[in-house]
Amino acid sequence: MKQSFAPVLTVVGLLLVVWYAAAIWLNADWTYDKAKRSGEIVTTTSLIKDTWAQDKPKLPAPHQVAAEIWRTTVEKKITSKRSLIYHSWITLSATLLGFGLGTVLGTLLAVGIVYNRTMDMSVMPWVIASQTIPILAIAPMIIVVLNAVGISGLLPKAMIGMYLSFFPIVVGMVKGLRSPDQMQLDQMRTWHASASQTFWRLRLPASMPYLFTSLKIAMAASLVGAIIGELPTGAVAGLGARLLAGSYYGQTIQIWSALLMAAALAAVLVGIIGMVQRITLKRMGMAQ
Amino acid sequence: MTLPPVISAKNLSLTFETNDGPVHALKDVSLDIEKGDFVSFIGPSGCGKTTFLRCMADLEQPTGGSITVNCVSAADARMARAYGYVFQAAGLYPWRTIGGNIRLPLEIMGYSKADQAARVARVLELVELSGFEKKFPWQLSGGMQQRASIARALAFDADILLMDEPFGALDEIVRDHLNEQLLRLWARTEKTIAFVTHSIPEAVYLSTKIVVMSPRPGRITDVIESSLPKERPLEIRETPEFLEIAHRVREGLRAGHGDD
Amino acid sequence: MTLPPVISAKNLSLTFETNDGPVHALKDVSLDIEKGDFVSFIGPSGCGKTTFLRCMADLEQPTGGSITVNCVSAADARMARAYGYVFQAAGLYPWRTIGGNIRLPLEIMGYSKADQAARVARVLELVELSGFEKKFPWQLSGGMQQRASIARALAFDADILLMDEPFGALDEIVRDHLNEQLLRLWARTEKTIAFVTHSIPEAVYLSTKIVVMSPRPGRITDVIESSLPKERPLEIRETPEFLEIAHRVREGLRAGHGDD
Amino acid sequence: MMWMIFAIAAWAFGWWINMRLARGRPVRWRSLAAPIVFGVTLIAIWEGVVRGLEISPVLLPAPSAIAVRFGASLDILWVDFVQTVLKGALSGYVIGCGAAFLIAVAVDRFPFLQRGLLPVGNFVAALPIIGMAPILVMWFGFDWQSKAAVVVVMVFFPMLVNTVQGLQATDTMQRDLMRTYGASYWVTLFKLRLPAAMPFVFNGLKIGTTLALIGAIVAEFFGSPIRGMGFRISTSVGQLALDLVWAEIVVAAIAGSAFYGAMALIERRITFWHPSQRN
Amino acid sequence: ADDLTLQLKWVTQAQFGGYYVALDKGFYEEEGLNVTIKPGGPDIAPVQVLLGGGADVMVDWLPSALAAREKGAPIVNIAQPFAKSGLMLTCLKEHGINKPEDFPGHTLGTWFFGNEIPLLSWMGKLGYATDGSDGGVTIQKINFNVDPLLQKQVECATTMTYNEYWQVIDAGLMPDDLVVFKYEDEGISTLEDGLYTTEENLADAEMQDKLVRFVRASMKGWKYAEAHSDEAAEIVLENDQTGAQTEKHQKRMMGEIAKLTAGSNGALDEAAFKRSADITMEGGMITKAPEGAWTHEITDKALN
Ligand SMILES: Nc1ncnc2c1ncn2[C@@H]1O[C@H](COP(=O)(O)OP(=O)(O)OP(=O)(O)O)[C@@H](O)[C@H]1O
Ligand SMILES: Nc1ncnc2c1ncn2[C@@H]1O[C@H](COP(=O)(O)OP(=O)(O)OP(=O)(O)O)[C@@H](O)[C@H]1O
Ligand SMILES: Cc1ncc(C[n+]2csc(CCO)c2C)c(N)n1
Ligand SMILES: [Mg+2]
Ligand SMILES: [Mg+2]
Repeated sequence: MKQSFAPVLTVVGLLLVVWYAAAIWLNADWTYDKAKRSGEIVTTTSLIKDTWAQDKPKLPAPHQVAAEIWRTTVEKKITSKRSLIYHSWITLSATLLGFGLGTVLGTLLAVGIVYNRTMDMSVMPWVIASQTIPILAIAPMIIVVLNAVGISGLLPKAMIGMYLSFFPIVVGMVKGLRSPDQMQLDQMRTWHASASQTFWRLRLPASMPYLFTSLKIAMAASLVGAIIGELPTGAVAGLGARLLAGSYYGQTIQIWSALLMAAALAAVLVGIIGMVQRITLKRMGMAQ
Repeated sequence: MTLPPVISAKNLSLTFETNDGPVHALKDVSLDIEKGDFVSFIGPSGCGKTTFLRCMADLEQPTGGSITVNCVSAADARMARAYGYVFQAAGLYPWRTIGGNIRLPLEIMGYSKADQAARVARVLELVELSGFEKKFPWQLSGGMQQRASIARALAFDADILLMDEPFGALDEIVRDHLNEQLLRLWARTEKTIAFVTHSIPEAVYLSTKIVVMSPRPGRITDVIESSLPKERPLEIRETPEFLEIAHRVREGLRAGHGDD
Repeated sequence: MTLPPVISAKNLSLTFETNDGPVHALKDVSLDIEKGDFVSFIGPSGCGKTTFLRCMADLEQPTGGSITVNCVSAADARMARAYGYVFQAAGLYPWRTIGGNIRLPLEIMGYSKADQAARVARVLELVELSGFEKKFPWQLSGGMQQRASIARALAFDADILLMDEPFGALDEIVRDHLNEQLLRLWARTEKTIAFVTHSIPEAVYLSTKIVVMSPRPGRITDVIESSLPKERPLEIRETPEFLEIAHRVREGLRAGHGDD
Repeated sequence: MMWMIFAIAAWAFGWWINMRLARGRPVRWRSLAAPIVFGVTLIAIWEGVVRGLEISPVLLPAPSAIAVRFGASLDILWVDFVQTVLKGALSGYVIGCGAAFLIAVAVDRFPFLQRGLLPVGNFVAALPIIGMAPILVMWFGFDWQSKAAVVVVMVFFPMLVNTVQGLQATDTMQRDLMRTYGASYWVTLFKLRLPAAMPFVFNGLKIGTTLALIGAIVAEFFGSPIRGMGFRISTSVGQLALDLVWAEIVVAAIAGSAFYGAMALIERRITFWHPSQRN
Repeated sequence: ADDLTLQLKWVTQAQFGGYYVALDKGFYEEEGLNVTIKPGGPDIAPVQVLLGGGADVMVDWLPSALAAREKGAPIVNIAQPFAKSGLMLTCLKEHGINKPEDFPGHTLGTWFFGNEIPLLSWMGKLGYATDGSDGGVTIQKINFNVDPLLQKQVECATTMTYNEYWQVIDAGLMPDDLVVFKYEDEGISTLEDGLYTTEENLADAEMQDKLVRFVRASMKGWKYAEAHSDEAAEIVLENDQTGAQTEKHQKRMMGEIAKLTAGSNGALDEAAFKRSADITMEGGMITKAPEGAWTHEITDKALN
C-alpha cells in the first residue's frame, strides 16, 4: 500500500499535465471566438488564463473540477440536494443492491449451467443475447413496468445494475466452476460425493480466482447500471441525475465532477473487492 | 466355502479415442480378485495399470467386457463407497491444509467432528506426518504430499483399497515402514487391496497374487500366486522362496517388454 | 591438476517462514562437487534434497552461507544455462504436445529447426516414447509424463544435470534401461550430475559419490565415495563390493532416521 | 385466456424437448437445436402473454408484430447495422482490447506501473459510459469515431483485469522451469505466461463482445448521424414505434450472439487444453 | 383526499411552474386532491408511463401525442394550458444565415422524437431537400442542449424561447450574434405542453371528476405563476431534487413561459389543433387525420 504511493502520484501527476494541456487545446477555439467578437487580442498568458477558467468549457481544467467537488461535498451539508455526497450515496445504495442481486443471479445461473446439461445447452446463448440488448433502450420500459406493478425507488435501479452485472459473473463462474482438473473430480467420484458436496468443497474453492476477477467487473458494471437506471426515473437524484442535468444545461464542470465522483466510487468498491480477494486467497493458502 | 470374487473383470477392453487415432489401453482383460486378496499389478509404464484400476473404481467406462465389484456394477460399488483410492499423483487440494485434505472424505461421508479429528490424527501418525496438519500442500516435499494422499485414503473405512503407485516417491526406509504398516492393516482388517507398483520386491513382499501386464494393447501376461505365509517380517525378503518369486515376476516382465 | 569444484556449497542454510513458524529445510550444508562427478542425494522424505537442488539451480535463495556453480553465483550459472533440471513432478505444459514440450528449451536456446527435430526424435527414443510426440500430456500415463520431462532436460547440451527423482514413477525394466543410458551419456559427455533418488541400489549403481542426508533440520550426515569402476554393467549390482557400499548407505540412512 | 394457456403449454413443451435433447449424446445439431428450442419457447410465451393480457403495443409489441416490421425494414436495419456494428463496435473492440492487452502486459512487466497505472487505470476505466459518452461525442464528433472511442473505454477494463489476472496464473513449477532455462522475460512471456493466460484473456474478450455492442448503441443516443441502431432506437422510442425498436434489438442480439459465438469458437481452438474445454 | 399522479415531459423546471405552484400553494389540496408530480427526462416516454399505470395525467406535446394515438395508445387531450409554441431555430450570425433563403448548404441541428417534424415540413415548404444533397440542407440530430451550436458542429439549432436560447446567451454570445426563427412566426408551430389522459380514465365517472378538479387547480396555478413569476420560479427550485438548477435561469424561464401560457384558459383551441395535426401529418408522423384526440368535456366542467 505504502509502496504504491510514489508510483500513483507520478502517474496522476503526468495525467494532470496532459489534462491541463488538453484543456488549453480544446477550449482555445472558444477563447479566440470570444476575443474576435469583442476585438481583443489573445496572448499566450491570456489564452492559458481563459482556457482554464471558462464557465462552460469543452474540457474543464482539473482545478475547476476540484473546486466544484470541494464546493459540493465539503461545503454542503450531506443532506442537501446540492451535495454530491448525498447523490453518491443514492447511487451507491442502488449499486450495491444491484451488485448483490447480480452476483446471486449470476452464480445461480453458472451453477445451473455447470450442473444441468439442459441449461448448459439452452440458456447460455440467451444469456449472451440478453446482454446485447441496449439497456438504455429498455431501461425506461423496465422502470415503467416495475412502476406499474408498484415497485419504485431503489429496486428498479438495482435491477438494471443486476442486469448488467450478472453477465460477467456467469461467464467467469462457468469457467471457474469448470476449472478443477480431471483428477480432482475423480477423487470426488471415488468418495461418491454428492453434487452439492462437490460444489462446496471443490468447484467453488477452485473458482475463487475467476470469481474475484468477475466480481470486480460486475461491480463496475453495476455502478453503470445504477446510473443508467437513474436517468428514466425522472432524473430525480443520484450521480446519474447530476450527469444528466449537467448535460442539459451545458454544465461541463458539473458533469466532470459527477463523473469523477462515480469513478472514485467504482475505484473504492473495486479496491475493496481486491482486498477481500487478497485476504481470502491468503487464507486459502493460494497466494504463495 | 467359496465366496464370490470381490472384483471380477471379464474380457475387459478400453480404447481411448485421441486426436491421432485410437489407443488400446486394455484388451480382453479377465481377472478375479477374492475377498482378502492383496493383488499387485506390475508392468511397464503405459501398459494400462492405472486404466484398469480406474475401471474398477468406475472412473473410466470400459468399451468392452464387464466388471463387477462386490457382485454389483462398478458404479453401484462406487456409490456404496466400497473403496478408497490413492491416485498416482498426490492431488491434494491447494486451498486446504494437509489436515483439511485428509478430513475432506470424512466430511463428505458424514463422520462426526470428534471422529474426524481422531482419524486425521491417527492416519497422520501412520504416515509419519504428525505436526504437518496445519501446513498447505505446497509447503511439503513431494514425498510428504504423497504420504498425505495415502493417509487420506486410509482415513475412512472401505473394504477395498485401490492404490496406484502409492509409495513411488518415498525413500526405502519410510517405504519399508509403510509396507509393514499396510500389511498389518490388511491382516487386521481383512481389506481387499489392489496395488500398482513398479518395484518387484515390493510386489512380492506385499501380495498374495501378482498380476504382470504387458503394453499396447494392455493385457495380463501372467498371474503369480504367492506361496509366502501371511505373517511376513521384512527379513523374508532374503529367503530363497521370496527370491524365486521375484525372479518369476522379473521374467514375466521382461517377456512383456517387447522392445528389449 | 585440481580443477575448482563445479558446485561448491559452504554452510548453506535455508529456512522457510510458514504460517506456523519457521521450517529449517537446510542447515549448515557444505559440499563440493567436482567436474565429472555423479553425485546422488539420498535421505528420508522431507529432509531437504529438493531444496538443496533448488539452491544449486538458483530457484531458492539460501538464507545463510554461499553456493557457487561453475565458479560463479548460482544466478549467473542459471543465466548461462549451465544446467538441465528434471523436476520431481513432470510439469509439462498442457498446451504443448509431448514433442512441443521437449522442443521448448531448444526453441528458447535458439537451436536450428532441423537440429530441434533431430534432438527431439533422439531423446524420445532414449526414453522409449517414440510415437507419442503428437500426444498431449494428459493423454499419457504418469510414468510416460515423467519420461517426457527427462527427455526435455536431456535434449539440450548443459554441462550439469540436476535431477530430482527422475525415475521414481518408472518400472524396474525401464528404470534399468534408463540407468544404463544415463551412465553411458555421463561417460560420453563428461557431464556433472546431481541426482536425487530414494533407491539405494540406484544410488550406488550410478554414483561416484553418495550424499546421505537427515531431516529437520536438513543436513549431510555422510558422504560415501564409490570405489566402483567407471564401466558398470548391470550385473555389477550382485558384486560384494556393490553390496558393501549399499550396506553403508543403508546404515547411514537408518542413523539419520530419528524416529525409528 | 386461450392465449395464456397457449403460453403455459409452450413453456412446458419447450422444456420437455430440451430435456430430451440434453439426455442424448452431445452431437453438433443437438447443441444448436437446444438454444433454438429454448428461444422459440420464450417467443411463444411472449406472444401468448402479450395477446392474452392485451398489452398495448406501445408498451410491448408482440413478436409477430416485430417480425412483420423486421421484414418490412430490412434496408433500414442493414444501414444501421453497418454504421453501428461494423464501423463503431468492431473498430472500438479491436482498439480497446488490443490496448488493454498491451497495457496489461506492461503493467505486469513493470511493478511501477502495476502499482501506479493499475489503480489509476481502474479509476479511469470505471468512469461510467453514460457520462463518458456525451463527452466523447463532443470530442470525436457525431460519426462512428466517437462510438469507437466509447467502445474502447467500455471494453478496456474487463480486458485489462482479466489479462493481468491471467498473466499471474502460472504455477510455481512452470515458472521455475523457465528460470532453469535462463529464459528472458520475453521468452517466458510468449512461451509460458501468455498461453497460460489465454483462458482469462478469452473471458475478457467474450465479455467485451457484448459490451462493445451496447457501448456503440448507447453512444449513439448521445449524438449520431441520422442512421445507426442507437439513433433508430432512441428516435423510435420517442415516436413509440416499439416494433422497430425491437427489430433493432433483434439485430443487436443476433449480431452480439454471433460475435460472442465467434470468440467462443476461437477460444475452443486456442485453449483446448484447459480442463473447462476438455471432454 | 384523492390520489393523482402527473407525469411531466421533462425535468423539473419553470416550464412546469403552474403545477408546482398549484401543489405548493395548496390549490390541489383545496380541490381535495393529493397530487404527485413525476419529473420526466429524455429517456421517459410519458405515454408509456401513462399506459403502464404509473401516472393518471401527463404533459405532452401534440405531435408526439397524436403519433402515439395512431400507434394504438388511446390518449386524449383534456386541457391545453400553453397557447403558443416556444420552439425556434437559432443560428449563429457568423455563418451568414439571416433569412430562410440562406439555409441551403448549411447544417441545421434539431431534436428528434417528433420535434424534427415541423422543421422538415418547413423545409418542404421552402423546397429544400433535407438529405444533404446540393441546394438542400443537412439535418443533424442533436441532443437537448446547445453544445453543438456553440462548438460549431451545427450552424443552427432548435432552441426553446424559455430555455436553450438563454443558455446560448449565458455562454457568452450576444443577442446580436444570433439570428432566430420562431416557429410561431413561420407558421409551422404546433401545440406544446398539454394535459393528456387515457380514454379509459375519461370513461370512469369518478376519475373524470378528479380530472376536472385537477385541471381547475392546475389552471389556477398557471395563472398565479403568470402573475408572480419570480415566486413561482422559487417554488420550482425548491422542488428540484437534483439541486442542479440555478435561480437566475429559472426566473428568466418563468418569465418566458408566462408569455406562452398567456391567453389560455385551459381549453384547447380547435383551430390550433387542426393546424398542428396538419403539420404533423405533412411530416409523416401520422398518416390520417386524428379523431377523438381531444375533448372539451373536462375543461367545460372545470371552467364553470
Ligand atoms: N485420457 C487419455 N486419453 C488418451 N490416452 C490415454 C488417456 N489416459 C491414458 N491413455 C493411454 O493409455 C495407455 C495406458 O495408460 P495408463 O495410465 O493406464 O498406464 P499405466 O500402466 O498406469 O502407466 P504408468 O506406470 O506410467 O502410470 C497409455 O498408452 C496412455 O497413453
Ligand atoms: N515452499 C515451502 N514453504 C515451506 N516449507 C517448505 C517449502 N518447500 C519445502 N518446505 C519444507 O522443507 C522441508 C524440505 O523439503 P524438500 O522438498 O527439500 O524435501 P525432499 O528431501 O525433497 O523430500 P522428498 O523426498 O519427499 O521430495 C520439508 O520439511 C518441507 O515441508
Ligand atoms: C421525448 C421528448 N423529449 C424532449 C422533448 C423536447 N422538450 C420538451 S420540453 C423541453 C425542455 C426545453 O427546455 C424539451 C427539450 C420533446 N419534444 N420530446
Ligand atoms: Mg499409471
Ligand atoms: Mg523432493
